[in-house]
Amino acid sequence: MGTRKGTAVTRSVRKRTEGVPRLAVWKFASCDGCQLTLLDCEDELLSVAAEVEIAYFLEASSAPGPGPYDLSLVEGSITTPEDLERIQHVRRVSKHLVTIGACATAGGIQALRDFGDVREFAAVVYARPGYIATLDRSTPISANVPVDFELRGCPIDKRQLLEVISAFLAGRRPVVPAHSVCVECKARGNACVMVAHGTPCLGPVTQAGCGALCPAFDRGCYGCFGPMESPNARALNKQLRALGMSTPELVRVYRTFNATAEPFRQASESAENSREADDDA
Amino acid sequence: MTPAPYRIRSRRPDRADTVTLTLEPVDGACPSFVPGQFTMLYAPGVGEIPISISGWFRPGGYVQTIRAVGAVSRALCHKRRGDVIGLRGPYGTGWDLSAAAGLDVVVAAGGLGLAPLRPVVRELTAHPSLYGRASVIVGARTPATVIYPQDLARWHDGHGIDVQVTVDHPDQAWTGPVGLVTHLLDRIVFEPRRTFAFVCGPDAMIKATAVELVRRGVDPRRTAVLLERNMKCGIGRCGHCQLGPLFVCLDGPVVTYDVAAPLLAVREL
Amino acid sequence: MAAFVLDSLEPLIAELRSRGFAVVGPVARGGVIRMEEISSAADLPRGARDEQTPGRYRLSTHDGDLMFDYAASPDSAKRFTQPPRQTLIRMRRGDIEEVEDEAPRLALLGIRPCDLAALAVQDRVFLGGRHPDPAYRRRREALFLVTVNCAVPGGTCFCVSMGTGPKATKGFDLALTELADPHRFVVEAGSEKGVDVLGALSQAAACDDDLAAAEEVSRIAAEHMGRQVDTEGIQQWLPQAHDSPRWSDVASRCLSCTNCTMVCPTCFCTTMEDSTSLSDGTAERVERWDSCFTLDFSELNGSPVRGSGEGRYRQWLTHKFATWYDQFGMSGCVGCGRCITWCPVGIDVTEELANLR
Amino acid sequence: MTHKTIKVGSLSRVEGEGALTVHARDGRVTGMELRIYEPPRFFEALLRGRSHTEPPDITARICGICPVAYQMSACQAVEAACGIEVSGPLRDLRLLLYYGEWIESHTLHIYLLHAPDFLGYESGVAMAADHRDLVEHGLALKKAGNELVAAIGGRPIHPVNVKVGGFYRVPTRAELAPVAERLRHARDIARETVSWVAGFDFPDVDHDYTFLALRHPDEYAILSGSIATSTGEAFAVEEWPAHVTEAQVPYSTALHARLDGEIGYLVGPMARYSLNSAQLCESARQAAADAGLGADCRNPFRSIIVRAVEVLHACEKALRIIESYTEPETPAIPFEYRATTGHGASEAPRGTLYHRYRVDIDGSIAEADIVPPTAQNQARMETDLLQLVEPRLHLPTDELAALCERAIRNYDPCISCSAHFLDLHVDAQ
Ligand SMILES: Cc1cc2nc3c(=O)[nH]c(=O)nc-3n(C[C@H](O)[C@H](O)[C@H](O)COP(=O)(O)OP(=O)(O)OC[C@H]3O[C@@H](n4cnc5c(N)ncnc54)[C@H](O)[C@@H]3O)c2cc1C
Ligand code: SF4
Ligand code: SF4
Ligand code: SF4
Repeated sequence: MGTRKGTAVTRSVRKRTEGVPRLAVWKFASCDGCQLTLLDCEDELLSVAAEVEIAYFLEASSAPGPGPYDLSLVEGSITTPEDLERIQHVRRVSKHLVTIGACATAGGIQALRDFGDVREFAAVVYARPGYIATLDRSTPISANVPVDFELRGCPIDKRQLLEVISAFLAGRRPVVPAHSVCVECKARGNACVMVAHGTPCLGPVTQAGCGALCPAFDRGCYGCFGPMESPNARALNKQLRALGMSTPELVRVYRTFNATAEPFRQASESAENSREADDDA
Repeated sequence: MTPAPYRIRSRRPDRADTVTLTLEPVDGACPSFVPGQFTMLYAPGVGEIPISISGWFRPGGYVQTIRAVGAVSRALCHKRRGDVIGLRGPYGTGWDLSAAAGLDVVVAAGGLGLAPLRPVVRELTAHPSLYGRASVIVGARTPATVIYPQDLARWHDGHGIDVQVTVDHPDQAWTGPVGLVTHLLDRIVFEPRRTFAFVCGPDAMIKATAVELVRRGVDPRRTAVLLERNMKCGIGRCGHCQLGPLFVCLDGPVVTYDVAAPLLAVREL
Repeated sequence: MAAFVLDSLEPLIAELRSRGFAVVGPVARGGVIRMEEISSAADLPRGARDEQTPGRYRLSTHDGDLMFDYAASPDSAKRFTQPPRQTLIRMRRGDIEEVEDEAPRLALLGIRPCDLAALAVQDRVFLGGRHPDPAYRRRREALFLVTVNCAVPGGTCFCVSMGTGPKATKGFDLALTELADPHRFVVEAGSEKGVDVLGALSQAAACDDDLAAAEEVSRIAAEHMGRQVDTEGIQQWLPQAHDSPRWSDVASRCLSCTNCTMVCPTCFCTTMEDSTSLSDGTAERVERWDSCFTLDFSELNGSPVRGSGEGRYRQWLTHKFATWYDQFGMSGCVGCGRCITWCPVGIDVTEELANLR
Repeated sequence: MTHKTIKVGSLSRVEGEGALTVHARDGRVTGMELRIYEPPRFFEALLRGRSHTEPPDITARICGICPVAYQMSACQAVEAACGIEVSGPLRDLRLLLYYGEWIESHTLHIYLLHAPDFLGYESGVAMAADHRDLVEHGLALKKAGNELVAAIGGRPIHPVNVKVGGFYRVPTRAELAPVAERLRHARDIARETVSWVAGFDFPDVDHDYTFLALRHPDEYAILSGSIATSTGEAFAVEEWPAHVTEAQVPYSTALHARLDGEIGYLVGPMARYSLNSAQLCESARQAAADAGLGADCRNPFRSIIVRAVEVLHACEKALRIIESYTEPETPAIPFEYRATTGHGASEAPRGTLYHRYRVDIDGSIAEADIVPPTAQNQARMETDLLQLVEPRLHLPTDELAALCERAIRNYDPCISCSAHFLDLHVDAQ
C-alpha cells in the first residue's frame, strides 16, 4: 500500500465526460441507509463509477457537479417547507427520478406523525418546539412531483438498486417484481414460519425484494418493503389474529416504515376499528 | 431457448411508433414459416417478446412489424440496420389458407392486427384464381395508425381486392368511413355460407367481428382468429399464455372461432 | 419383482455415494422436514413425526427407530429437477452463449410415491411435447430415485383419490417400505440401475412375513387418507363452474401469496428476467419460478388479464384439476396435500372442489 | 476593514446533511452557523405507545450508518428495565455483530470520506482513479465488516435478526466459516491501513478535550460498561441523567449536552482510545504504537489513525469469537417486561450512544430518551471550528472553507442521528 502526502485543498480530478450518463443522489428526511447502499456495493462501486458519472452525491463526494442529471436517486420524505421547494428543483434537473427506500416511497417511519399531532411530537423532543420548521405530514416524493420509478425497502436491497440503475441506463423495465415476499421465501427454500412455527408474518401482503430475509432468520416479515401488488390484508389479519395477535399489535405491525402506504394504512385502520374482528365474530 | 442471432437487413419506420424490420440469420438458413406464426424477438439485455411474421423475403428472412409500446418493443424499434438481435421460432399455428380454397375470403384487421394478416393477402394476390371474392377490412384508432398504407393501395388498385378502412377518430383529411370495423362488413360483398374469414386485432375487436360474421352465416369453423396473450417462452413452458385449455403459443395463436368463442366469453380466463 | 430386506440404510447410502451420487434425504431442520444432502443414515430424522392440517405443520420427536414416519415435506423433487432460478443465456458483444449447467448426480432418498407421480407429470410437461427441454432432461437423467412408501399419510394428503399412492408402483429405481419391530426395510428395484445398486449390497430375500407386513403398511396408509377428491367428470364440470359464487368466496380468503404454487410439485410456470451488467455490458437471461397468482403473469397491454383474486384462484384450481387433462392428458394434481398445508390461511383445495361441485 | 463570509454550502462526505457559515470582521469571528438541515424525525415521540419489544427495529432507522449501535443500546436499555442481562455466547454474538459495524463504518469513513482529504481528492471514487488498489483494499475491508453484520443480522443496514433478549435465530458455525475466512484477509488490510494513514500529513493541533466513553473491566468497551471520563469522574449508565444534561443554549436551538454542567465534552474514537487504549488487543496496541499514537490522542486530524487501530482491534476480536464459537442453546433469553425505567449505552462507531426507556404497565414505552454521539459532540465541534478559523482568517476563502469542512469531517459526524438536531442560526453582527 503506497503512502502519499497530499494537499489540503480539494482538487477536482473528474472531467465532465461526454456521453456518460450522470447520476445524482439526493437526501431528504431519512436515515442515509438507502444511499449508503450504493457505497455498500463494494464489488460494483468502481465499475459503476466507470460507467456513470456520479455527479452529485454529497455523502460520498465534495465536488457536486451541476445538473442536469440523467438519473436522480432520491432518498427521504418531504417534511419541511424548504424540502418542498428543493424536490421541485430536483425534478427539474433530472431526466429520470427514482425514489429509493420507504421514506421516499411511502413517507417512512417519520410519517407516523400522520397518526398523531406533529406539534405534540415536537414538544416531546424539544423544549422549545416553536423553532421547529416542520410540516404536519411526512409525504412521499410522488405526492409532490412525478416519479419515474419507486424502489422499495427499509432499507433498499443492494441487488435491486444495481438492477434499477442498470435498467434505467439500458432503457429497460427494472426487474423489480411487485409480488409477495412468499415467492422469494419459497425460492430461497425457507419453510413458511406461519405454517411451521405459528409465527405471524406480513410476507403475504409485502412486496418482495429483500430475498425473504426475516423468515430466513425464523422471524415473521415486518413489512419493510411495503405493500405488494394485490394485498389482501383483511384475510391475512384474520389469520394473524388466529395466531394470537391482538388489535393493538396488528395496528402497530402495519404502522412502522410504510405506515402511510395506502393498503397498510387501511389495514391498520380496519384492524383498529376492529371491523374485521366484528366480522369474524 | 437460445435465440439465434439475426441481422437487421433493413428498417422502415411505418408510423410514428411502428417500425418494420427485415431480419436475416447471421449464419445458417432461415426456417420457413406459415403465415400467422410468430417469433420471439430478443433485444439483448432488455427482453424477449412475441412478434408475428408479416412477410418473407428471398433468399431467406422475415419481415416483422413492431409497435413500440413498452421497453422491449421500444428497444427493438430503436435498433438500426446492421444491428444483431436474437430470434427464436417460428412458433405457433398459422392461418389455414388451404381451408379457404374456393371460398370468398374476408380479411379483418384491427390496428396492428394487419401485420400477421399481410402474408394472407399476399397469398390472395399471388394466387387469385384459387379463391373467390377477396376483401380486406381494416379498423384503426386514427388515420395515422393505419399500417401498410401502400400495401393497402396496391392490393386495391393492382389486385382488385376490395380494401376498406375505417377509423375511430378521423382527422381533417379523412374522407373514409368512421366507426367500428364491423360496420365495414356491410360494404363488402361475400357469400357468408361460402366464406372463410381471417380476423386479427385486440380481443374486443375479434369478438365483435366474429360474432357479426357468424350472425351473417359464416361458419365459426371457417372464422380464424389470432389471439394474443402474455408470452415469455413461446413453446408452452412458461405457462403465461394459457387461455383455458389452450396454450396460445402452441395451440394458437391462430384458432378457429368455434374454439375461441367459449373461451373469450369467460371473464378473466 | 424380487423383494429384499435391508437392516440399515447405511450401506445403501455409502454405495450411492461411492457411485458418485450426492445423496439427498430428509433431515429435520428448523421444525420442518427438508430434503438436504446427507452423508449417513444418522442424518435421517429418527423418531420424527409430523402433524399437518390446513395452514399448519408441526414436527415432533418420538421414541423408536422409524426414520420415515411422516408425510410429504415442503420439498418435492421440483427443486432439483426445475431449480428456482437458472441462467439460460448470456450475451457478450453480439455473441449469444447458451449456459449449460452441469446436472448434478443426485440420489433422492425418501421421496414419496406422490413425488414420483409428480415427476411423471413433469416428464410429460418438459419432455412430452413439441419442444422438449434438454436441461430438464439432463437433470432428470442424473437422478437416482429411492422412494419410501408412505406409512402415515398427512392430514392433508389425498393421493388415493388421485391414484398416485400411498404405495409406489413405478417410476423409481428403488422402493423402500419401512417396518418396525425389528426395524428394517423391504426394498424392491424398479429399474436396471436399481437392480445394479441393490446387487452391490448384501441383502437377504424378503420372507412372506416381511412382504405381508409391507402390504399392511400400505393398506393402513390408504385407509387413513386425510382428505379426498371426487375426480369423476372433473375435467368437464370444473371449467363450467366459472360463474360459481364460490370463487369470490375463496378470493376473499386467498392472499394471492403464491405459496400453493411454489410448494406444488407439478406447478411449472416460470418467468424470464433480463439483465445487463453495468461493468461489461454482458446481458443475461434468467428463468425463475413464477406463479399464476402474480399480476405480471397475465399482463397484456399494460394490465393483467386476471386482475381479480377470483380470476387468479380460478385459473390455478381449474388448471390443476381440469385443463391440465386437455393439455397433457393427465391431472396436474397428485394429491400430496402440500398446497393445503402450506397455504398460510389454510385454503383447502379438496374443500373448495367439494363446494364448487 | 476586512469582512468576509466563509460558506461551506453543503457539507459533503458526512452522513446526513448540514452546512456551515462563518462570519468574520477585522480578524475576529463574529458569528458561525453550523446548520444542520437534517429535518427532525421525532423518534422519541413516535416511540411512545409502541411495545417494549420494538425499540431495536425502530431506532435502527435513526441511522443507516450505525443501526447496530442503535439496536444494541436499545436492547440493553429495555433489558435493563426488564431485569435481564444477555451474557455468554449470546453476548459474544452481539459483540461480533457490533465489531462488524465498527469495521464497516470506520472503513467507510477512513477510505471513502476522510482519506481523500489528506490525499487531495474530492471523493474516494475519484481517489480510485489514481489509487485503485488502495481503494479496492478499503472496499474489501468494508465488505468484510458488512458480511459479518449480514451473517448475523441478515443484512448490513437495519439488520433483522436482533431482538430484546438476543436474536431470532443464531448462526451456525458453518455459516460463520466463510466470514472468518474473509476476516483473516481483512485483518491484514487493517494492519496495513494503520501504517498507511499514519503516514499522512497532519496539521499540528492539540486540543484540551474532556473525553467520555464506556469502560468495561474485561474489554475495550464497545457493547456495555460504565461511563468513564477524562476528568476522572466515573458513573454507571443508570446515572447518566444525573450527569449528562441537555440544554438549549441562547445562541442556538440545538440541544447541547453538558457533562456535570460543563459544555463541550467529546465522545468517539479519540475518547475511547484515550480512556481505554490499554485494553486494545495486543496487535492493535502494537500497531498504534508503531503509528506514533501515544497514550492518548488529542489531535482530531489523527482520529483517522485511531479508527484504523479500532478496525484492526475489531477484526482480531471478531476472529477470536468466531474461532471459539459454539451455537447458543436458545437464540434469545425469555423475559417478562416490568414497568420500570431502563438505561442502555454502547459505543457506536462515533461514540457513546445512550438510550433510556420507561416501560408502562401495559408493556408499552411511556417515555424514550436517546442521546446520540454527534449531538454530544456538536458543541465541541463548534469550539474547534472557532479555534481553527480565527488564527487563519488570512487564508484564501476557499482554502479556509475546505479546512473547515475537513475539521468537521474529522469527527465523522453522523447528522442523521437527528433525534436532537435543529437548525442553528447565528446572526453575523
Ligand atoms: C402471438 C403474438 C403476436 C404478436 N405480434 C405482434 C406484432 O406483430 N407486432 C407488435 O408490435 N406486437 C405484437 N404482439 C404484441 C407484443 O408482443 C407486445 O406489444 C409486447 O410484448 C410488449 O412488450 P414490451 O416489453 O414492449 O412492453 P411492456 O409493456 O414493457 O411489457 C413488458 C412485458 O409484459 C409482457 N407483455 C405486455 N404486453 C404484452 C402483449 N401484448 N403480449 C405479450 N406479452 C406482453 C411481455 O412479456 C413483456 O416482456 C404480439 C403478441 C403476441 C402474443
Ligand atoms: S414465512 Fe412469511 S413470507 Fe415466507 S411463505 Fe410464509 S407467509 Fe410467506
Ligand atoms: S422479510 Fe419483510 S421485514 Fe424482513 S427484510 Fe424482508 S420485507 Fe423487510
Ligand atoms: S390459496 Fe393459499 S397459498 Fe395459494 S395463493 Fe391463496 S392464500 Fe396463498
